[in-house]
Amino acid sequence: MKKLINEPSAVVDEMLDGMVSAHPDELRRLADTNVLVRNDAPVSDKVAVVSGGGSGHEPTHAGYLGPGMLDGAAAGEVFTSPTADEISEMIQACDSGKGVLNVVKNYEGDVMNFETAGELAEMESDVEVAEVVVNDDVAVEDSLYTSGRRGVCGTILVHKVAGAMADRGEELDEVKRVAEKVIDNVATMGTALTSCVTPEKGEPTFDLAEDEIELGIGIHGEPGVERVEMMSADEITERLTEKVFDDLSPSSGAEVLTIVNGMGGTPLSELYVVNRKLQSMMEERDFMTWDAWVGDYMTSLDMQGCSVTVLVLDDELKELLAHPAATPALTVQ
Amino acid sequence: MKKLINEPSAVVDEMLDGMVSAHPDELRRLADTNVLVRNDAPVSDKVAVVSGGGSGHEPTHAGYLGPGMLDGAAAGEVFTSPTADEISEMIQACDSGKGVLNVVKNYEGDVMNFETAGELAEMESDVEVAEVVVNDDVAVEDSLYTSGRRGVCGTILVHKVAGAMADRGEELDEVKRVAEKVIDNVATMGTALTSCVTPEKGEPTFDLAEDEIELGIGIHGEPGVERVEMMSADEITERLTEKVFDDLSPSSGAEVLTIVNGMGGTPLSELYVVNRKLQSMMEERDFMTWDAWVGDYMTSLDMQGCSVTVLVLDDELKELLAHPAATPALTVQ
Amino acid sequence: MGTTEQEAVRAAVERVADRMADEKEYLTDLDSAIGDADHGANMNRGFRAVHEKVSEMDDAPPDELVKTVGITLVSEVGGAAGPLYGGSFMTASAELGDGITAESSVAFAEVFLEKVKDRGDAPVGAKTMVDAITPAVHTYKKSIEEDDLKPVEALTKAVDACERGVNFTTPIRATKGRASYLGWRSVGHQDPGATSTLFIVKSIRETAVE
Amino acid sequence: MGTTEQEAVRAAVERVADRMADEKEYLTDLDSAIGDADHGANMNRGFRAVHEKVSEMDDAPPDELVKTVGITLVSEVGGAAGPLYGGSFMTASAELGDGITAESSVAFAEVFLEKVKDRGDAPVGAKTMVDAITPAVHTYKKSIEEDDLKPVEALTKAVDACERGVNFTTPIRATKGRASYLGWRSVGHQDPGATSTLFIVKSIRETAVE
Ligand SMILES: Nc1ncnc2c1ncn2[C@@H]1O[C@H](COP(=O)(O)OP(=O)(O)O)[C@@H](O)[C@H]1O
Ligand SMILES: Nc1ncnc2c1ncn2[C@@H]1O[C@H](COP(=O)(O)OP(=O)(O)O)[C@@H](O)[C@H]1O
Ligand SMILES: [Mg+2]
Ligand SMILES: [Mg+2]
Ligand SMILES: [Mg+2]
Ligand SMILES: [Mg+2]
Repeated sequence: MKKLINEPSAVVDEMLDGMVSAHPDELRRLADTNVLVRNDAPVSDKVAVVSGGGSGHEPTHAGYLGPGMLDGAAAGEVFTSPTADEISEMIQACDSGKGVLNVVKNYEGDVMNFETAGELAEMESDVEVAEVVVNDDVAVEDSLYTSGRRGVCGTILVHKVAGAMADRGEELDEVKRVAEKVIDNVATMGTALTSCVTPEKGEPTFDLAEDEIELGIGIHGEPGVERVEMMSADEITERLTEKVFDDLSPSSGAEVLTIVNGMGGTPLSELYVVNRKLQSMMEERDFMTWDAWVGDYMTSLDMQGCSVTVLVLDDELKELLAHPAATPALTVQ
Repeated sequence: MKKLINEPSAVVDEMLDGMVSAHPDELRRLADTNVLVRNDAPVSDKVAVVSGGGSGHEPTHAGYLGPGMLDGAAAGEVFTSPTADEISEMIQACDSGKGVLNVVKNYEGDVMNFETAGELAEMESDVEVAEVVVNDDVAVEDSLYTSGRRGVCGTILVHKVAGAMADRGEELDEVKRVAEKVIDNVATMGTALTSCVTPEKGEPTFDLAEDEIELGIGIHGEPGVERVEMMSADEITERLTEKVFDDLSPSSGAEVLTIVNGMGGTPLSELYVVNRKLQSMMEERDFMTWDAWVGDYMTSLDMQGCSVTVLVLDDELKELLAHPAATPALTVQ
Repeated sequence: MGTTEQEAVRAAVERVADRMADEKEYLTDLDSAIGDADHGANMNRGFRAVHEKVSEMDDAPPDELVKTVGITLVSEVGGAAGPLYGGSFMTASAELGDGITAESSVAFAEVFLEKVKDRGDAPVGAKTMVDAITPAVHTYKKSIEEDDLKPVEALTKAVDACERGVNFTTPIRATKGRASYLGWRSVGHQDPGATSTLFIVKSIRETAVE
Repeated sequence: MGTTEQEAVRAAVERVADRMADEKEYLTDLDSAIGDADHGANMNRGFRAVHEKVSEMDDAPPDELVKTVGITLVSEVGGAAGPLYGGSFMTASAELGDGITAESSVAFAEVFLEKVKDRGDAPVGAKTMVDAITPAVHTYKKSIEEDDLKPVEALTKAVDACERGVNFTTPIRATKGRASYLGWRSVGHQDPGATSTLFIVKSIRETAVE
């Protein structure tokens, strides 16, 4: 394993410092924590929208800090959720008195730590905390026999929409309502061509032969739900998108936002090849692409692969998606 | 090799289609060519700034099409410069009567094809064509015994500055003047931790052992100027940045823009680790970072590694860098 | 330096910390197969911090020490294991307020198990640490209360029980934790969290034997 | 279907195209070592297109055919090789206006060489195709003009000369083209462009022999 790092155990710390030094006017780090917040937090008279989770998904989470999106982002170790005490500090640092919405990706570690953090924060101050749990990954069956669907790339859209609603000055329950609307209407499915290599382990998390890929992966280097033979980009796109459509079953003529998300190690050129097929599938089925995002939004370190996300829109969501945002990783004008 | 592609020979064509379908309102493709232009080209009463080169450097070049940056981008095959006839079509499609500036990266293939194209264009219409050649790569000695320094990541800054000047309505010679000012004040040095894999060859261009890296690479998967033992991120950053400083020798207190550019396969987290060290070197030497960019701007497919770019600023350059730009890969508000 | 009970807690902590350092890669390998390859790093980071904290607490009573173990794990481990282990040590520590006796250790064990199940909402058979903690706690309680064994002997039985719990996780399908995402592909792999539980129980027994 | 001269040009083109297809990987491997691993793909793409274009041109005189070879290479190959080979075929084709004779072929060869040197600004010894073209052209000219050899014999000598030029590129340092970026590390590697020149000259000779 070769990585542009110093000590593996220092990666998160040094990355956060490097991020702040790239955006000194926009971001700051809470002392002695792995929490970054908007420099102007708490923003007065505004509901705060915060998130967090393991590191290794950059630009998620701190890349989405800024006007129109997140107020705070708590970073855990690589692929490990942040600890409850730091999440609690973040909540308190971002609260302007109007309450805080935690955007949590469904996975037990994050959920448990955010819950504990909410309790801590409410004990220590009188902040009002609400929470939404994103579970857009359609690879995993949502049944009694699993811990539910994972939260993956669709989370970015929750940040965007909830952040816009908060930016408009709306109340906590309204911000939560639109976040849940996104959660109800978004679905994602991903594939890995290669495993990622974590700094600590220094080796691939799983082995994939030259002619194999994993379908239905999460974002933590876990293997997916199925190992299949390597296919063409068009075939892969079909497999991913069909599953997403099955879940959402948008009606003909529906307006949607699509994301082709890179897992970190895949060149942008390949993501555009996938987008080409995705958009031709949209046309065939008579869905209207209102906006198409292509890039690295929610990654797994250096993994090669991608995910396809579809969000079914209504007028309110379109308005909120078009609301200005100015963050290191996403700008909407 | 596993890639999200269909036929290796179709990658460029399909990528361009996928790009247009992601930005249908902003970009269009000139029929039967690999040229993308701003949808509203030719923009009346404005000097056009165009560029191009081999593919495999995404988001370069077409990612920088849009108000405040490029009017046209000609894509060659992967790592192969575009052909003169297509460059010539681009020039003619973008000219509003105020002339066209070709931004060429120094490398004989590009230079020869752009020269031929300029001649063709001037033969076929009365477009006025000017050209600047970017050669920011300080890895290669500029001497009688080489074909000169390569044009690499600093090219983005030429696009930005020349594009802003054109957007202001200035004349061709003025647009060219500021482009040359950037070229005179920018330097870059890069490193590869791994080789890239081209779709056609399907294997690494060069072999690197687990404990070796290449210093002084270009952006075409060529080996660098030196193979050294793997080092820490801080050491690598020092090696790259020292060389850049040596070349520019900015005076103490100088204001600069820095770029930590990913080569395509390196996670953003690692680039931030590099930026941390870079910014602490800037402080030590008493240079003022006016802006720090971190991300994938000029890539080599899936190569892991990075480059460090420094541009020494004056008031005019700062103004032009701050001028609004709205392109798929870079937004300045 | 302090009572035997304080010493015992500190010794156990040191033993666990050493064990986690030794088994870091093994735990991470187990987590690679059905999780995200960090359980070894998580547990090692957590108990290294616990060891440091606890070494500095010269005069604290055993329940304070154990509470600190919990608080430190919560704020150092993260992930699923952090709140599960940490929260349970924190809550269960209250049972040791009057010292470590046969009875109080049983109470501690019971509350610990309860708290894990509460937080994680995992039943037995979900292929988690619950499958290792449950037999260990049940056997310990029964050995003390019904069989009148001494704590050391009961711990020996508990280790054996815990080991069976760990082995039991291998052939079953995960329905909780990251491994559940794998569905049937999780069958055939040993659960990392159950395994780290075994290392903890073993370390406690070894300390008690001394 | 056309004159012998037209046939000869078409046959040569087909032979070159076949050769480039066969040697695609070899050329790319050479370019991997000191360039960017695309020379095989470039030449193959270019001559496949040339072959198609030329096959469709039923009645064109030889100079038109050769000009088309050049234009097609310019618009299909890109890179350094595109304008160098393409531009030179285009310009030199004018020398064949009165048909392909011993004299006109010498003139063609001379203009071809001149044009490559002009465009690329590379002297002999810069480790480029110039090192292969120069000996081939010099030897061809001398064989015809001084030694009064027949074109086929002169071509055989030219192939031999060209081969020496190719071999000469290996032990020298590149000062032009991508390989120059490698500095001394380019020593010991054969130049891909010189090698593709040899394939072209060989194919022309083989066509002439038939
Ligand atoms: N809901 C749960 N209830 C009980 N134990 C759980 C639960 N979820 C996960 N675990 C345990 O946690 C272990 C994984 O811990 P760790 O790898 O540190 O955290 P993460 O899964 O967040 O990466 C699993 O092997 C399992 O034993
Ligand atoms: N300035 C030059 N003059 C003559 N030949 C050159 C020059 N630059 C490059 N070449 C030739 O072109 C060959 C490379 O061609 P190719 O790989 O197709 O283009 P690129 O270098 O653009 O990838 C080199 O091996 C060399 O023979
Ligand atoms: Mg984890
Ligand atoms: Mg090339
Ligand atoms: Mg884990
Ligand atoms: Mg080449």
